[in-house]
Amino acid sequence: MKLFEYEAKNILAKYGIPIPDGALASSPTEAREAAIHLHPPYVIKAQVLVAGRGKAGGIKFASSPEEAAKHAKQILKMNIKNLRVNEVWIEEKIDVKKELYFGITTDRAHRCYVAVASAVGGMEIEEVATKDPEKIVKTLIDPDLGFRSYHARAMARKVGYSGKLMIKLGKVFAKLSVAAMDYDAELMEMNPLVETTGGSFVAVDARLIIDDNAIFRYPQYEKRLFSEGQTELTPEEISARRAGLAYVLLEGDIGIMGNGAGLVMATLDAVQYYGGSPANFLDVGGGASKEQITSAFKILLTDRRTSVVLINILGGITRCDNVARGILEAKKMVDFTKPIVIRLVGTNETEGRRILTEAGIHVLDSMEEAAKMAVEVSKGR
Amino acid sequence: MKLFEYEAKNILAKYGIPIPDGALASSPTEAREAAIHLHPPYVIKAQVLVAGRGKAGGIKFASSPEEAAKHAKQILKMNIKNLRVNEVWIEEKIDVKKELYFGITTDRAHRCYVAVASAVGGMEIEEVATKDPEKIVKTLIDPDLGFRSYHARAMARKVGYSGKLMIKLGKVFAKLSVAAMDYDAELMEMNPLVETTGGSFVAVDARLIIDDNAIFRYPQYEKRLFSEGQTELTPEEISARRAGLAYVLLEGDIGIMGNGAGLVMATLDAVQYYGGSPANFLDVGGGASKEQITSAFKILLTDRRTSVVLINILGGITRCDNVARGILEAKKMVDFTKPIVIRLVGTNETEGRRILTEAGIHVLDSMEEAAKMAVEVSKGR
Amino acid sequence: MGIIINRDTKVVVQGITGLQGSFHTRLMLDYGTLIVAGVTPGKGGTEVHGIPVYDSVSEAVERYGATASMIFVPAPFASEAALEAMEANIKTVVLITEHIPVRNTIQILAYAKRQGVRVIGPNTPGIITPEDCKLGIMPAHVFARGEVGIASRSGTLTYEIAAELTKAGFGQSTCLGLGGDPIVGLSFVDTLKMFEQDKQTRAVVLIGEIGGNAEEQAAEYISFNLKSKSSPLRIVAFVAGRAAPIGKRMGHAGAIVMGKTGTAKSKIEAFRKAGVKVAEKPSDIPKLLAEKI
Amino acid sequence: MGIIINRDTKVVVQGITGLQGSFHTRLMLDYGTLIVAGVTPGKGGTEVHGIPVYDSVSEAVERYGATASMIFVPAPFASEAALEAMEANIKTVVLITEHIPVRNTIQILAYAKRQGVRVIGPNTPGIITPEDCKLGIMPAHVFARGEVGIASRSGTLTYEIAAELTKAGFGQSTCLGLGGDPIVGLSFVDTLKMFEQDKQTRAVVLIGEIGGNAEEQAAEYISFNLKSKSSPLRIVAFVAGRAAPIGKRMGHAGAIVMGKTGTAKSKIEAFRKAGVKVAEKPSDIPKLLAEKI
Repeated sequence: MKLFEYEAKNILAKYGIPIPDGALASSPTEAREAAIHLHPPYVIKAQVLVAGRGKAGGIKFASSPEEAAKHAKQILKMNIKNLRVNEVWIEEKIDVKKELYFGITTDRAHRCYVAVASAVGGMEIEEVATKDPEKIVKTLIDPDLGFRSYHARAMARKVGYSGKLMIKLGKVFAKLSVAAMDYDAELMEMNPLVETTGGSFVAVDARLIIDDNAIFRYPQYEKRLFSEGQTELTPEEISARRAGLAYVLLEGDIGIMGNGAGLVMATLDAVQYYGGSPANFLDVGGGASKEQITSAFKILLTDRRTSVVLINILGGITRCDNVARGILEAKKMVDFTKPIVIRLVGTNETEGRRILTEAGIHVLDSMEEAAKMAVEVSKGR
Repeated sequence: MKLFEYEAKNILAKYGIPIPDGALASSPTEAREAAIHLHPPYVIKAQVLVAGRGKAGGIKFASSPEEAAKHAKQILKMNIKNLRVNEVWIEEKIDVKKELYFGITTDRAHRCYVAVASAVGGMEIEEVATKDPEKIVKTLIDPDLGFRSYHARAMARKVGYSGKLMIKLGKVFAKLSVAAMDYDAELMEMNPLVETTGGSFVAVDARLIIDDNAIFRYPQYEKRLFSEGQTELTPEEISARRAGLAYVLLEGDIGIMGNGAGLVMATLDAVQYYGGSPANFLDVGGGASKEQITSAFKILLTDRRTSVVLINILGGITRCDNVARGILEAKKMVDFTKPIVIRLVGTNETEGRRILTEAGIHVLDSMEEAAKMAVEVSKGR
Repeated sequence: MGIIINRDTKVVVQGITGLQGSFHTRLMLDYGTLIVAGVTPGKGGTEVHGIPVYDSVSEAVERYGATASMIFVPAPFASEAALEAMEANIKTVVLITEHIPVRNTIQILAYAKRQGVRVIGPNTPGIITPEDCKLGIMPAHVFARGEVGIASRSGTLTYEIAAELTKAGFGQSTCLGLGGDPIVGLSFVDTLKMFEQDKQTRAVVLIGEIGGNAEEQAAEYISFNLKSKSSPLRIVAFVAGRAAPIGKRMGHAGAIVMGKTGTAKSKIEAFRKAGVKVAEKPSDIPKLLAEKI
Repeated sequence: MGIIINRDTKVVVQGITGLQGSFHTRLMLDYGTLIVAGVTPGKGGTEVHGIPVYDSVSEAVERYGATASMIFVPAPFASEAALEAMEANIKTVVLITEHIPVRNTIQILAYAKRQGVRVIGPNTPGIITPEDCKLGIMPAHVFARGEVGIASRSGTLTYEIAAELTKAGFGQSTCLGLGGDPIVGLSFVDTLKMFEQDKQTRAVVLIGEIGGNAEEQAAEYISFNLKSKSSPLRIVAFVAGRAAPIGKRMGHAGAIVMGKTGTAKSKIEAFRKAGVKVAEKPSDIPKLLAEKI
């Protein structure tokens, strides 16, 4: 789960990492009020949970409370990558001497957390990794030992600092690592972390993504997990999550649903292979209940772009006749009239196929044939 | 540093361990007030930092607020082992089905923390260890792994519980271990931990001793470290601590001071060996300043029981002439007239001995001879 | 033979009294798995399908010499269960549980390394050596005994592919799911090393998906160690998620393309560079295996 | 020879720029100790007594191959310094610092075990192999080269006894302070094992004090391993604190009798039962050694 910039920054502040003085505003009036209590010049920043708000015009500078209010008004009207801007964060502009990067994330290959620092800040770290790999310093974190003060100082040294500034920067790194562990961070980063002209370090932008599987430890965030505008999820993704389904919206017209992430991904790939275009990824998981299948259907069938629905069920332990009945029931409930192609195999598959065929649904026993037929149906329209 | 029972209990409560409802009172009126808000019968307990308050009459039972006030009045007048009782803790009496013990302490031999549980509670665990060693269960705590829920359950099982009660008791054990780690406990124990007739577990008495070397992490306790009545230390020990000295009051009449804990202990032993009786242990440490030596002297010389003072300085890197001058200065400042025996060796010892001998102080170069002479001087009076 | 488990592996089921635990214990027993005990704290002394239940893993290990554990415990308690098993000297842990926080998984795996334990998962369907032993929740009927090893990051896709192989006459030596989480115990490389040593296994199918770089690491390992014609293993790969967009989790916590990292393209290229045939669709896998033979 | 250190041991001083660190570095250099570098974070690039100072231990290890570290860092930072040294591959850590919280010491020692590091201390005066190498704060002039090893829980008492020995003509092989804290790295048993292997050492003096049961453990070890007449080591013990009361710390954090545990009486009895002569007073030690020879 992504947190807003201002939330991430408030957490940093709690751990003693300097952030620019600032305040949240959800209206131009509030923005002006906030600015009055801060020192100009100001930065007004859209609080949205997608990257690239700068390029979209979601960050503006102002030298007076009035100007701040004006910019806030503009930004508060915006939609950035389909996400509405409900709030802006107004903060004091920092005198930048140098922009750095520091973050903590997981390292899959080494099965541990990793600290990443870079002498180049303010751009995506992946971009730096591609263009300037030698500017990046990584330290794997021993799970039993943790990220220690001397690890932090060594990284500060490697991004170019010595003496007192190295010590100071090391402390900032170490504090972030503590915050990241405390918040089960999938990613926590300061980018840019600014060395000011006055010789201190300030986190000018911050990101925190909490491990979804650990969100139960943070009830304050968990409770808004399904609130629109409060997470990075689209309304469709939110209703899928609510039903315990994995859903990703795509660009195409073939609605796809199946049981098991790998199987659904492979179904998407097969559709693409045969020249079709998936409208979504929808995984009902292993032991999906009838309610979940119905919810899944609703999501698929209310997507107006859909020309055909492709269902891929590898029954395993589930009984195919039950799946077949569930599908028919769900179809009736949501009053769906578009064509459906189903691949259904597993226990009691004969009975299952009979039920569906009688209801006029294409039933196949190969995933690839089903994908091929779905593509043909979609083209045939 | 020892905490009061009520402080230890409040910490337990913070970690979710049930404690009897109770309140603190420093006057009979407060005691009655507190009792009115609790359910009778009550227990009134002296809050002092020594063991054995029960035997000393520091724990009483009451069935009405009036009786509670009466007992509080009595207890608040008491001195238990030289410590004045300033406060009482009034709590609801618990229906006891069984008394248990659970504590966390350090294990020197294994260089780790150890959890100790016993099916016998309410008496000193050392006593149980002597009388009923098979009733005690110990679990060494792996520093990297910590004390886990399954360790806690295994201990609950071994002290005789199964099923839901085992789970419940295991949770209490696990919570205490977290509290103990969080508070740098040298010892944290619940004794007795009571299984109530209603099938729950309640910590009826609790102790917490925080590692003195870690006390800087707990400013709320650190600040009262030197306050009389707020720690287990006597006034003399407090002034010694304030001066950075290690001091222990003993029963005899020979005041003893030296540099280095082992050396001073050996000096005490030598005095005892020659038939004398040490009045105290006083270690000025390795690099004692002149101020510390003066403070040490003040403590020694204001002890009216003292018949003679024995000083044992093994100069090492310190210069003996400087030590000699410091001693004379200190002696003058506190206007001391009782005899002094000094053992002084190390760099510039000849000069040091000359200075002291001229001032009429016995100077010897062997610790044992000095001890022997001090004993003779003490007997000769 | 096969790898990791066999018909003599003595198994404990942690969480045996739960819905999933009990259901799959029945199926595993039917398959012939040697389940010696179950563990559910507080339920010690009861029985499930005739299997005795204990309060702790150590009791089961002491009494029966169990060396493997299946964990069906819900996510908030699963990491404690795994640590308990490892401390009790269990050497193979199959962690079925999904939704374990990564922070806990990291701790589990650090401890596993110290204790010399093989962890399969978390978020795995388990491991099966057809006709010998099943430690998992996979439908048994799609598997048949044979010479092909499967290591996979996906559950249902493994069943799909195993079924294709079985249909085409390729039985399997051992099939295991590495787990759908970003951080898991056994890797493709670990399993390749084991399959190399296994006399029954003559070919391996690696089933990858987007996210991370486990496939790239496998490709590197293969190109340094298994590329030569003399290598006893034929290897075919499949990678799911060509159609997946950037920055979205595709069902599995671990199936996500971050920036340029973890794309299906990168993995497929890496395999091909290492001389590994990559199937376009699951049904191509038997053909590629046949070509290679 | 002697144990643990010798004239070729390459030493790093952590906290070299501090008052204590700088002062004792001077004395150790005068004694001939091979100090190759100092470490103080933020002071990299400076010098102390001609010794180069670095920001981190790993730099000193990489450049000079240092294998031992002396730590003079104040208590709140000392455990970080120790961990840093061990991670940088230092194999002998002398932890002079007093007042390190026990929780941190436990962590240091757990990591030391994993890394195969010998930790002397905390709260130790250090270790000296007379005429070869001094890693400590002890006054050098009381020591002389010879055949007697000393392991002690006390600083000044060690100087006292070493001086007695030297005066009586008994030089020392290696003398080390185990540390005055309740939990320390090397134990009497560890050092006995090393002294056994050392060709120079023919006798050992163990200087114990109240608190804990390290002396009892040593006695047990001796009675199982070193009691026989054929053993190459003669052992004499001294235990300080016969006059100490119960429940009071005698200067050292570790010197405290808890209930019936840790009394001088118990330790003396244990030694005697193991056949170890226990001196009544420090001056008796040379006599007992002479008797034994």
